[in-house]
Amino acid sequence: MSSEPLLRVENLKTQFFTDTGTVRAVDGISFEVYEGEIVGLVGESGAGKSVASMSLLRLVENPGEIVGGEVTYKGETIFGLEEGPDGELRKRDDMLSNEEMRDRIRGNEIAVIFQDPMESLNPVFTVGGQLREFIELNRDLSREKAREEAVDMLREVGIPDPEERYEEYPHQFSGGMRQRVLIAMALACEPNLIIADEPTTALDVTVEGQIIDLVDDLQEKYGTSFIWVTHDLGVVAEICDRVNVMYLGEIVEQAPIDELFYDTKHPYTDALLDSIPRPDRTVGELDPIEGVMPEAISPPSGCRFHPRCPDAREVCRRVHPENRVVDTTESAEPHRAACVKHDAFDVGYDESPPLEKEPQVTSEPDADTEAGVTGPGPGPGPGTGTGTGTGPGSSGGGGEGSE
Amino acid sequence: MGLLRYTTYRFAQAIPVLIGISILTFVLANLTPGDPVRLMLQGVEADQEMIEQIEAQYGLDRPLYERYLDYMAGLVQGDMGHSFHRNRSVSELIASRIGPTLLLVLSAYAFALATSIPLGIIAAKRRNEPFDHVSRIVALIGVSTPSFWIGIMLILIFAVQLGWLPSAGLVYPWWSPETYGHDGYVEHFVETIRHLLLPMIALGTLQMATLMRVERTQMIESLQGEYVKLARAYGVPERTILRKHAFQVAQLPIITIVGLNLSTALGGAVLTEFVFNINGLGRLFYDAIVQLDYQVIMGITMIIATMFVIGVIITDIAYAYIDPRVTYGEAE
Amino acid sequence: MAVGETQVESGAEPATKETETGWRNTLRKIKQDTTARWGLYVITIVLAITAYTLIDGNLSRLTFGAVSDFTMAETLPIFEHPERLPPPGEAETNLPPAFHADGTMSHPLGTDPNGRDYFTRIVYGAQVSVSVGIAATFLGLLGGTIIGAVAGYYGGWVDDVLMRAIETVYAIPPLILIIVFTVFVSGGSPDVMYAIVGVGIAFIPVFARIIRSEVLSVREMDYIEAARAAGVKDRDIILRHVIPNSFAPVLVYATLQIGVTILIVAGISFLGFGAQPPTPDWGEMLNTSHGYMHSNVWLSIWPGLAIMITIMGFNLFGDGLQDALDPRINE
Amino acid sequence: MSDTVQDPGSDRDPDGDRSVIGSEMSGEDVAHGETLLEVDGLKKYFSQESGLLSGVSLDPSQFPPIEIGRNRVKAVDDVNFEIRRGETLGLVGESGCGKSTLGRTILRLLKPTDGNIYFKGQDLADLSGEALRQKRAEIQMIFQDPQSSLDPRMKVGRIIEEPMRAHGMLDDEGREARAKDLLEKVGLDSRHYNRHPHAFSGGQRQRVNLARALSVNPDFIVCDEPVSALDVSIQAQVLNTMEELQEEFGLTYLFIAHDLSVIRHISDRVAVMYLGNVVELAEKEELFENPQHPYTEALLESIPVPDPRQRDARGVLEGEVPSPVNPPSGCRFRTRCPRLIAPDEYAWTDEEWAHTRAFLRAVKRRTFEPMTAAEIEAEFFGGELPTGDAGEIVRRAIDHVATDRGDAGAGVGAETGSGTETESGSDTAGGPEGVGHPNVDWADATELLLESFARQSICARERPAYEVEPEYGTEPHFAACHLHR
Repeated sequence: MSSEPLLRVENLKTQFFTDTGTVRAVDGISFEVYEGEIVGLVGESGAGKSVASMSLLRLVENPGEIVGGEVTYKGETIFGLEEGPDGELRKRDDMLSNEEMRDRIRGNEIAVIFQDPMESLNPVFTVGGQLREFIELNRDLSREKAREEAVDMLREVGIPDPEERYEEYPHQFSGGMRQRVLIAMALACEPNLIIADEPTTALDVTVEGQIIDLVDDLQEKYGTSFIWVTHDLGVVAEICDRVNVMYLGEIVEQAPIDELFYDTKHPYTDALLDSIPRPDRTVGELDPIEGVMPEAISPPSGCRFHPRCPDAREVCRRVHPENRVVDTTESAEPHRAACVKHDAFDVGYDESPPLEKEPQVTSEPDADTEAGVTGPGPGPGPGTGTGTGTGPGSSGGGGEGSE
Repeated sequence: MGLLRYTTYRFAQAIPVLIGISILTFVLANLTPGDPVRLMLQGVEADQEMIEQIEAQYGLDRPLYERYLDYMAGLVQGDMGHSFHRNRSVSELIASRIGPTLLLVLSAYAFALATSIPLGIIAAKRRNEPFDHVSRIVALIGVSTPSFWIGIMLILIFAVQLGWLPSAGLVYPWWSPETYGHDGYVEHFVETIRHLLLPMIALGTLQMATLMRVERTQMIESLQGEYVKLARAYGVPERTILRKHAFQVAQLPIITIVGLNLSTALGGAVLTEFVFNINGLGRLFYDAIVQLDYQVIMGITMIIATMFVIGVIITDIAYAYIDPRVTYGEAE
Repeated sequence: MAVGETQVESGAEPATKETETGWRNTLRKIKQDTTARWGLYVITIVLAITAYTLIDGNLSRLTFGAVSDFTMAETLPIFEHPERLPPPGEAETNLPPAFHADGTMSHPLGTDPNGRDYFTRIVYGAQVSVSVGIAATFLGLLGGTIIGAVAGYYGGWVDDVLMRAIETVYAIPPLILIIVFTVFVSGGSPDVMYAIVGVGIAFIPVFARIIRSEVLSVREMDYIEAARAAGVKDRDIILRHVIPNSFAPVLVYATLQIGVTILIVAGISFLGFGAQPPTPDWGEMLNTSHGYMHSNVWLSIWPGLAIMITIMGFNLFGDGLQDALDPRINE
Repeated sequence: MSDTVQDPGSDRDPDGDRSVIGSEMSGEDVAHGETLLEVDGLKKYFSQESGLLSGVSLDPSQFPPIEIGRNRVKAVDDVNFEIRRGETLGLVGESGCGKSTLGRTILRLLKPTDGNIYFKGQDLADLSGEALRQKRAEIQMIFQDPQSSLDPRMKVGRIIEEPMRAHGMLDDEGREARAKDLLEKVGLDSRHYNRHPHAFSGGQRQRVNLARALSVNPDFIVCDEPVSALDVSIQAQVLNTMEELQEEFGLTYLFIAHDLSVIRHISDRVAVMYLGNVVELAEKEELFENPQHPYTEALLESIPVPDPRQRDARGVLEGEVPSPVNPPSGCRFRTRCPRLIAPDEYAWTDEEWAHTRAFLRAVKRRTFEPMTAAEIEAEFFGGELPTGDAGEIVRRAIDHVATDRGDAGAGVGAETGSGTETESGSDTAGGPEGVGHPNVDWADATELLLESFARQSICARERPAYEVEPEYGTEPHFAACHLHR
């Protein structure tokens, strides 16, 4: 691992400005990606991991906007703000322009693999044509060269009979095969970093296994770095070198893979590990995390996990812990966690009385966040609206026509 | 191979529909209370003997199903009956009138497509910007205004007030310039266009407005697709995304709409021909209705319905040709 | 199993959650939507005028018998009777509108070739156009709902047969079908009532297709299967689940379809196969004015504007409703 | 109020007694541990098209140009098992294996093509109409999608009461009381009675689903992926509730899932499905610790284990699932099986067969670039072809695909074109020749190898069904694999 990271993210903040308020989807996350490693970004749905990964490419869609922090890639500023003469924050001069992002970064330096292989390919173009277009664009190859490269890449990712299948359309491919095509797209552009956003979630286990193996092999061969976004701790354990655990827009724990599983420092990670059934051994009783993750529109005061945390004390309600080094591994890598129970935080956790909690066995409570915002601290506005699923489950999209 | 098979299949599928239409028109024409002959003879002095004679000539004294089978037998041979008022065969009449109607409808479609698609795309790209608002208002007016009134207004402005364009009739490009006393083909062409312009806009405005709205929505939806996101993430320029990635997918519903809207366009042709005094099928239909010339009415209804069915089939085939996901040969 | 205090209750959620249904939500969204609001204003005004003229005409008939042509219009200073021809020579014919140099304020939109007040005729014209539009759409909706729901829910050969029949009707352009129907069924003397039935029939296919595709998508929902698995009877499933859930998009479509209906009915009247003179109807007025295109331009302008504004109202409202009900936009 | 068959709570005070929801049975009762449901030779085929002329298609290339298709998807094909009262049978498989169809067919939401479903001794496959509807009080279902399984326009109370209403159970007040009671049972609050589903989160909706299923006091619940749409932490909450309810009411579950971890947690016995067949069925510990079918093994090895110290212990299954329209003969897994049995016709060493098998698959899937014969031999056979007849056939196949050989030996390939089974399944594209190499003939090589070897194997000729001695527990262990012959 070289000392200079390939990608450095510092205090990145991305917010969505909606009618009902500002959603702090990503709220000050920092991490690095070094050359040749696979970094995991783990969390449940709503944790902000996908938004975070799209922010790295400056591809956040309206009404979302990156509002703070700094993203540096190979010394170039992908995003950065500075204070202008009138005290206003403005974009730094050395920040890459939109054209530079498009021509130099997206695709040829940082490529992505999306979650949904069924929707990510354009249904009316041939698979080969789409692959060829991206190669042509990002590697400055002629049409013929790009085509050859595309066929080679299809073979490389294990698509049988690539010459034939080059001419076929996405609907003629199975989900696993489409995901291979997306991987081929990412690799064919020869980027240094690939952001894989839940690339195996939509796939069956055996196909997932095939894909993970494929990525493992190819990563070794090409030395590409990966940011692997997922909710599945099994996949993380399988493939990642280092892991960032996200909860409600923040990174709560950051550690090398082995330490994360065997020397867990944050209660959320701990609870997550305890709540999943295991394929390799029979677990008698699952120990679920109480409640549901509150919405990012009005996060709890203090530590955002405190309402669901088994170790929560009074101080957790008041103090908002930043992600801090709490331990160092044998290989001198830092192990960070955002939990005040560690000595690195000296805020009087041990003396603080435990939080009184209501008995809430299995209901997914949504009110515990406001169970009592008694303490001072930067508490958000009143109550959180949680427990609501999505909008009125309208059958939707009427009209005619199938397809 | 697949496409050919699909085409055969679609045309085969149309046969029952066409039979259905013939039954429907036949039943409608015979729904009339009382005697169709008396209806036809309204305003004509006729004695009982003459009525009976006509009844026998039209076979009206025989049961309905026999008459229908006769009519069908004729239809298959291209015989659509006889016009009582004009004393000509219906097929002949229709053949002489179909040209102007086709010219009108096709040019209206050309006008609608040429304007709606670029406008719709720009509106989608500049969603919620002034251009979008203006084009949406134009489209709204377009779908809310009767085509015949647009025709009247156009005549009032461009023919009556300004005197720039003729207010009635068409110049048929397939007739020789001499027929009109035109001085060569250039003038013939110019005159054709000058006559066509107002009716084309009158009939095409509704189509333009409908297509523009659909194009805009489809483009907006397509631009939100995952594949567009992917293209962006791979550094594809916005212009290419708009013209290629998003556009190609957004076209598919437009094709379907174009086919289905033929129904409105053919109906609208009746009104437009009435306003602009064009001697097409629509005008013939109007006259036949006024005269209750019922074999002509049936003939025109059959022909217009057939034109619509063929139009829909053509767009279906075009769709199947463009969309790789359509599997030929399977129903629906 | 201990059941603790449940937390959903505790203040986090506004009380409206208790009762807010899809409909209420929709209404709220319509109120927020400028487009829908404007449409609603136009529709309200047009409907108010229609209601007024209907009450006016019928009241006078109730009070004074059908023969009497006395109406409230005459008791109120604003309106004259829309149909009654003034005695020859008494009224000025072909007066231009008030803003014109030759116009007078007593006839804001001028008079027609018979000397009748054009403003009154335009106002009364709403009655035929709007009521025909709504009645015919309702007829089509009713027929289409029955056919579409049956075809969609049962599927199989029932669906096949019904859909082929629907396709047949659909293949004849509505305007043609309605004219043929109206003229033949009326035995050569067309009238508004025949037009309503004709339009209703012509629009059954449109509604049947929409309803069917809605029913098909609702039928795939798990809650329908859940109801079947629970042993709920077919009839109850259709009544309690399928129809309520497939109706919302249809309602939007019906609103937009009212505009189309008015458009078509105007066309039929314009050709002379709908409302007959002296009934004041916008389409019929355009037919009459067609002959005066060179002598009195104004006669052709007002009815067309009236049609356009009315249809725009329904279209605006329909568009707003559609946005409010579209889950994709709600996200 | 009517006195229907299943109406245990009718004459009790709905508020006072917990056992309102208790499960006491009437009539033909089945004791705990006895067979509650038995599925025997169950088949469910779907025709791909529907409508008046379904299956009839035009084909101008033949005369008469009409084709009556028998393209039926064999979603469930000859499945046998039993479920005992009070147990949870896990049914696991990948998407498209037919597990959901099986669940729905057992519930009689789909009409079985063939076979019997004995529930308490009565054949559900025979029932229809009103008799079937009445029977539904005893069997319920929980759906996968928390969004679409609750009618968005109905209040939660009404949703829970609907099954009771359908079966004439209790009066209005009784139903309301019971619905409220059930809401608390499943971990919600009785005050939620008047809410609409959209006010609930995914996990809460699944609880409402549970309450609805429990309302008519069923004996048996088919759970179709009930937790797969939920986040991991919520998953555990719902699973725990389901277990508690099972214990309290003596419920029997058929638990359908694709997630082996969930299956391992909740099941007593587990059935593994592949392409419409149950390939293995055993007690949970036995199945997970001592899998006897190569597919089960592959499945277990594929799951990523949440333990970074257990990496690289995975084997990966090759290829894709063939089409269920025309599934492979014999053992359906044989086209992908890493342990496909050698055909007896030839004398093989294990190594020779392993090489040939790998070569066969590579040719079938066209996974390698055309190269010279020597290169192929080196790559797949370590330079040594099998001996005897088998070696001769392999040599001919290599001739077909090698770039430096002519089109020698076109013999076998041509004459075997009649085989209707899609051995190649969806693995191969139907193209004629390898592009760019005129003398490479993939199709002939594939056909030759498949015909000579794969279709001669016992795996292709006989459908396997064996009982294996269990290592864990005492329950019989069923494994559909010829390795146990």
